Amino acid sequence: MKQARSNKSDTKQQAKTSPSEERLKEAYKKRIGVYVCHCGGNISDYVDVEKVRQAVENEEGVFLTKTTMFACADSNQKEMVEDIAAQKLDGVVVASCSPKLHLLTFRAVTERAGLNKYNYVHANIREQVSWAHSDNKKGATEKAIKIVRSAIAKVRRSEALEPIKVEAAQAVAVIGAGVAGMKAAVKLAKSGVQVYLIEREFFVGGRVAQWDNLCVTDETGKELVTRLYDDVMSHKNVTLFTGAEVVEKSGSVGNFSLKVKVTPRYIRMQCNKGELQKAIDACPVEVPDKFNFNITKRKAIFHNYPSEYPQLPAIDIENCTRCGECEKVCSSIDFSQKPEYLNIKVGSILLATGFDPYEPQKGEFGYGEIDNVVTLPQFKRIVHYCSGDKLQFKGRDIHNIAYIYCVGSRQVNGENKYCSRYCCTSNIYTAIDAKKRFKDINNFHFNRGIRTYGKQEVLYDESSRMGDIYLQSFEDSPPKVEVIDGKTVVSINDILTQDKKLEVEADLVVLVTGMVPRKDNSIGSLLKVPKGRDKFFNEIHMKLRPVETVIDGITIAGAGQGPKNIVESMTSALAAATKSYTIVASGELALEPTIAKVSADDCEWCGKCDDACPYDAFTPKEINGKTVAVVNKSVCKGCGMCLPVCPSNAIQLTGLSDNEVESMIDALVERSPLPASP
Amino acid sequence: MNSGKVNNSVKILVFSTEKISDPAIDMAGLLKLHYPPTVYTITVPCSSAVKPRWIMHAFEQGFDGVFIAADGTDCPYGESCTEKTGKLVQETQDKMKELGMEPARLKMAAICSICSEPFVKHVKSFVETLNAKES
Amino acid sequence: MARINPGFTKELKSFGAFDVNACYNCGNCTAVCSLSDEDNSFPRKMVRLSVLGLDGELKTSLEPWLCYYCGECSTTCPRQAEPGELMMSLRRWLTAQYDWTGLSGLLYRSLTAVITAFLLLAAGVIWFASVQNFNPESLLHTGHYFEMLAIACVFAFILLPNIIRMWLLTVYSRHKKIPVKRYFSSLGELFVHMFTQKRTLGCDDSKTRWIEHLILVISYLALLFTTVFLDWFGTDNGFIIALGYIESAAIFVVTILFVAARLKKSTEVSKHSHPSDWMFVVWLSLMGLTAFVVRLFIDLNMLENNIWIYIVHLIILVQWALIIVPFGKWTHFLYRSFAMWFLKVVE
Amino acid sequence: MSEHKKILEYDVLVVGGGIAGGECALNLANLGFRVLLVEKDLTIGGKMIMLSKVFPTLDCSACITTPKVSEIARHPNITIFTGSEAKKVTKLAEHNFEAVVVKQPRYVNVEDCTGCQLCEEACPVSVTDQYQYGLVGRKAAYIPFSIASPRAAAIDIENCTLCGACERVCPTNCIDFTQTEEEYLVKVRSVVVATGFNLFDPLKIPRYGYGKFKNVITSMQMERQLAPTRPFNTILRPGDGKMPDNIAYVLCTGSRDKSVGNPICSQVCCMYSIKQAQLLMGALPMADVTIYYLHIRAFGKGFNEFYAQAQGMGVEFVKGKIGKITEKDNGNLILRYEDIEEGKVKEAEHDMVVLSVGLLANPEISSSFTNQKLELDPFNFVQQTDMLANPAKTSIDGVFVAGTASAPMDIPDSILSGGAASAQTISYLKQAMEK
Repeated sequence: MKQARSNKSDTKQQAKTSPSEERLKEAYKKRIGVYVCHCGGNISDYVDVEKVRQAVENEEGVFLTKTTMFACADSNQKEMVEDIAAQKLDGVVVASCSPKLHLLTFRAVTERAGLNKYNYVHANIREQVSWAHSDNKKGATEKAIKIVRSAIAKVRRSEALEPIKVEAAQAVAVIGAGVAGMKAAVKLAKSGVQVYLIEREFFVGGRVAQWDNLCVTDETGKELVTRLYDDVMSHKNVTLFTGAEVVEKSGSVGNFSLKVKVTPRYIRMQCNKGELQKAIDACPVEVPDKFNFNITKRKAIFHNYPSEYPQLPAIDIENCTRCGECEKVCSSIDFSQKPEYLNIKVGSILLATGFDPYEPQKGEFGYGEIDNVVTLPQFKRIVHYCSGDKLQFKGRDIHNIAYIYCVGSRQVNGENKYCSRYCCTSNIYTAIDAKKRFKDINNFHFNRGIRTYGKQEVLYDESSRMGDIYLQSFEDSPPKVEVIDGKTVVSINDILTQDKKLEVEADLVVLVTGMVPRKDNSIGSLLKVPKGRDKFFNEIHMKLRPVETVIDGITIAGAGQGPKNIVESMTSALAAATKSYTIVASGELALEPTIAKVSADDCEWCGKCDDACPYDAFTPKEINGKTVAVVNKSVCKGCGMCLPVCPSNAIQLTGLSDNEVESMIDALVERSPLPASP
Repeated sequence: MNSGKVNNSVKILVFSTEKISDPAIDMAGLLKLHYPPTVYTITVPCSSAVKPRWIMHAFEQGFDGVFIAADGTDCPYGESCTEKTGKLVQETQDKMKELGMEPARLKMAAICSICSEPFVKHVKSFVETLNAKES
Repeated sequence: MARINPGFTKELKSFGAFDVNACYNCGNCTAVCSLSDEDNSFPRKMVRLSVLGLDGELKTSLEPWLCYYCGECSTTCPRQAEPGELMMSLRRWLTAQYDWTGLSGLLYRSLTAVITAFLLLAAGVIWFASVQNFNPESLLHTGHYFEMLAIACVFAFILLPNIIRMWLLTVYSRHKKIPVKRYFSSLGELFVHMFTQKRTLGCDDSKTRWIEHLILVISYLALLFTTVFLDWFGTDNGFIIALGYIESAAIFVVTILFVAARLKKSTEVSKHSHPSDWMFVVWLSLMGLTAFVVRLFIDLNMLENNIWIYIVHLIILVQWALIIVPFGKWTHFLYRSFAMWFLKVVE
Repeated sequence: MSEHKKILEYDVLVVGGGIAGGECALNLANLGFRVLLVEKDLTIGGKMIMLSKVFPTLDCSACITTPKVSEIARHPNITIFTGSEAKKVTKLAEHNFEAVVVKQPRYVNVEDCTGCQLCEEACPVSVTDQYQYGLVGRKAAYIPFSIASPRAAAIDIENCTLCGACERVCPTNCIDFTQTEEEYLVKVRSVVVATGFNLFDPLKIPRYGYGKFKNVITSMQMERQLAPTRPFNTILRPGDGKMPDNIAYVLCTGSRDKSVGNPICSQVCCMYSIKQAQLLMGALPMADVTIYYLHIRAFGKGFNEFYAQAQGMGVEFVKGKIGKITEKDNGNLILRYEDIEEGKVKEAEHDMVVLSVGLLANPEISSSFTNQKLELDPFNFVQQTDMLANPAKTSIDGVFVAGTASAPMDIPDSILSGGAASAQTISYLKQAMEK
């Protein structure tokens, strides 16, 4: 690093020195261009961009420094291309936002200018400087200078590299056969790739299968599921696994290997329908029916509803007592079936695992304590099971229904700070439906501000016009549910009526529960898909790459990413399918050339790198009479776990060599970047 | 250089990981959670890729502290990451002791992809510890 | 703690309100209303109480009488909940609440009842005329006495008790201890509003409406005075005769304008017409017209041969005096003025 | 079809070069389909490129749009026609559409223009700048705005006096007054409609005084004042150039309002107002910002947290719709509203009022379809005929819809919708290949 300082004044003096310095000198020959971005004020409001430019313009090898309003704008990109050609630049630094946003943008620019894209280094002076230190402009400017200097140090030593080309399996695993997953599967299959659709439950359709009329087309959930299922089954490119879970994953983008465990149904495929019904009738075990949110019971041999897809019941082996009653009446029962394990190879994984409805805590608005307090999903099933013109629950006629909104969403004390997006509309739609179907229904909506965004507003209007009553409170004074003289009474301080305390005697209290991430997140943990602040799967960038995750090759869709209604889930499923398809379409992928390199001179095969490597990328090989480690380029993922374990420091990681890292460190502690004011 | 002003200018080098802790540090900026500007990051693919010699180099060159923002269990390269990172930190600290350096100048904590607030808390308390050590 | 009664809007709808449930409580109506102020913010509050069915509170409210229905709130209502029409219906509903006989409510809600009552009264008058052998002199004479008697009785037995009931509900029930002196010191409000409808001037719409109303009220009260106390149909005094002509003509002209507006539905006010609104303007108009014609016939000495003109006038008069005045929209004029007085008293 | 029309062939015609159309075009082009992107305006990037920062992450809008726009502009599989409209679209058969695209003359040779702005300096004619939403003026020879794509001059022929000053100074001689309207006959296999939305015109609510009171502006005008390519270097009230210190936001201006014919919620106004409030508090630390709202629609990922953040920063939220606005002599404004929580009419004085205008449909495109009807929904947006299972499907097979052409939506949803439209278009095109 000392050179850096002395070189500042005079370059040509640095000629005859030691071999390692010779190498440095080589690096110093680079003609480097530095662009410092204002980001339209995002950076320049806190960082003195011009000072940064001045501070680095005399750095060794820097031939060009510019500030720009938007480095990423087309006009600046063009200018960069021209500069690189005109100034014969062979190293470029852009100091702007996080590399997560625009590293690829600028690599593409350098590539267009005929420069190797790995001779480009990105300096993050927005997320990690101007925004993080908006309270300290001087400190921010100093930090920005050092970061740009360390980027310059790195680019000096950068090498021209070629991406590693690998074959990509032209197959995609879609996990979750709800509506989003099925839609994505169909779309992918139609585009011409092999699709493995993996569903954990025995039946497809996910949450939508549980709903009746869907907002706003009035198509029922079953009908929509049927439509998508038919589409899925009609396509030869889709293989559907039900009762299946991914239990192991290896490999990475282009070549994921998944191990899928398929739980048996204990019923033979070719079976007699009449006998199966007898078997269901014969089963003596009764357990709460999860499909109906536990408001009804089902047998241990079950389907969710008649004509559920696939149209073959399953035996819930955890609850089955093996009493054998079913076997007596049905010849298709087969307890000898064993779980199967399948290995599949895919180029990309599309996660569409959906959501769980929020489960209120015991005593939350009387839930679990007062017997006529139910959740919205339960209410939908209650409405489903009521025939005729009377709405009944537990044998009692229902007239006054109190709906309490934002249960589990927008929590003041709880963890869920987010709005669940779909519940206002879903509840109002269900309330209208109930009012239309049943006699003498009065709906009372205890809300915190109705959020029927967009066209859904017309439902709010319709329900108001039908006489539904809306009562509103703020987050900090929620309504109360109490039993008074054997009657369930809901009361609220209504801000629409000058904070007057109002009450309703409710025959049924419906807790409008929001969406929460799936309780069982084993697939998320297995695939290492990061979660956001709301604990749902997180995309890379909401606007730039809204369906991709930081794990290359894994895309996300549907409500697993955050609350969404059906249309929004479908839209995201299609968008995610397009991304997954783009990954595998050409059958070939260009991967980052970041891999480990072993110096044969220094290596004395000890096997520690082999132990450390999670991918078995190292093999011992005889070279010039000694055993050294050799890296299998197509297997190495460039994680670097081998780096610290090598006793002879024989391993270097591309782009992160000792030389590069140490020179960056040097630049970061270098002299005070701001010249003392004269 | 090391003798520089004491007032809150302890220099910290953070090794953060591209996919896990980097997003969290970026988000700290997005949320305008402030921390001292003398905290610098170098991005590595996985926290278990940090070579002890880099850490030692940082101390030699004048960094007061090195913080490894580890992937924890979120590491996309494998479960072993945490353990390996822990081991390399341990070894480095041992070496530091040998050289008569304060091992507390090297710190490690798991920073998940949304751990912006924990990150800021960690670096702030790290700065305090280092300040206390220095004075 | 108040219990919500969602059925109440059904009752209000029978008094003419509609779509009031559509309200989403944005407060636009209250904000655009130039008569609404910090102390009396309406109509949204009234809409809200109606939707919730808190009729106890509505019954004791004076706000509905403070509205002069310019229609701005309804035109600009983002939900088309017709707050202006709700205020109108509330006035009808309140009239029914004040009325001890219960006939107001019945007549507002049932068109059949109204028509039956009108027909019965018409038949009664015709029967009475036939008993009098259609003698013009005695008919005019009894007609004149009937007017006096009717005014006295309607006022004494119906309007006065109803106003007392109104006072009990809106003033006494809420503010028990008000010094009597206050009633006297604020009495001016009553007369100013009764005769000038001053408050309408606060409305944003054109001043013509106020002038029309002013002309109508003055003409109506003057005609009442002219016929009852100056015995217009019986006098020979040229000045009185001329005065009567002007008054009746003014009534006729202004009411015809009103009818035309209601037919055209040109303004928000005239968009929705309840039967009681039609009846009020049409009968007032007919009163003016028939009174004018009767006096004209007297002056041209044609009444003797055309006594039916007078009988028609008498029928209209009787219907007016016995139905519209005690139970119909006429009372609004009275309650409104009293409301202004009461408001001043409770201030 | 007439002889002199130029005939072009593509796989897909994308109408509208905003963020949704752009995303869709890029997806298609990346998979090898040839796309013609037709944009009515002089630049692609739609409304998004005009915005300041975007909720809920507060990253700059230009940082997302400009790289996308330049990627689109560069893509070998995408041809862009700016200043052009798809006039007649005829479906001849499945996978066979014919469209007449009319390109208005720009009077500038885009290929030769370097964007040097000399013509701008030379032009003697000043008119109001539509790209700054009337806040400032521009010349008749002008570059739309600094990050426009293409960044090339154009002549506003309606206001041009044909004085020739620009021609004389242009170093590349790219100004060409002989250009005329050109018609192209475009043969494509599928069409994507991404024509976006129109902003509500607050002149329709006279009681808010927009156009009459100078310090009442629209949210888009405020957006321009906050944007990096802003007309002034700070936030000013147009009446007297004073820095405002007490700003009011009037939500639901033209949304959720049947009295102006738009019953639906515009979905973005709450959030963009909250965002602007946060930005204002950053730009003018002493300023008070009050948001008058009906219901805060903070429904998306991170939105509710963003709303809470604004409350924490001290943005005032008042429940109540503004009834009317009056102006004082000093240009300040009196807002009359009912404070719903208290149930009382109140009047508040602010020195600047921002009307958070809603999103309306832009139904013009439907009349371009000749032999089959592109159906619209009751609110004049393009009807999604199989909303639940195929959100981009329209009443015409092979015509897909993306972005706000089908409903009001925010930027992430528009981008996803662009992705969905491309997915359905690909399926449709693949179907043809199989045959």
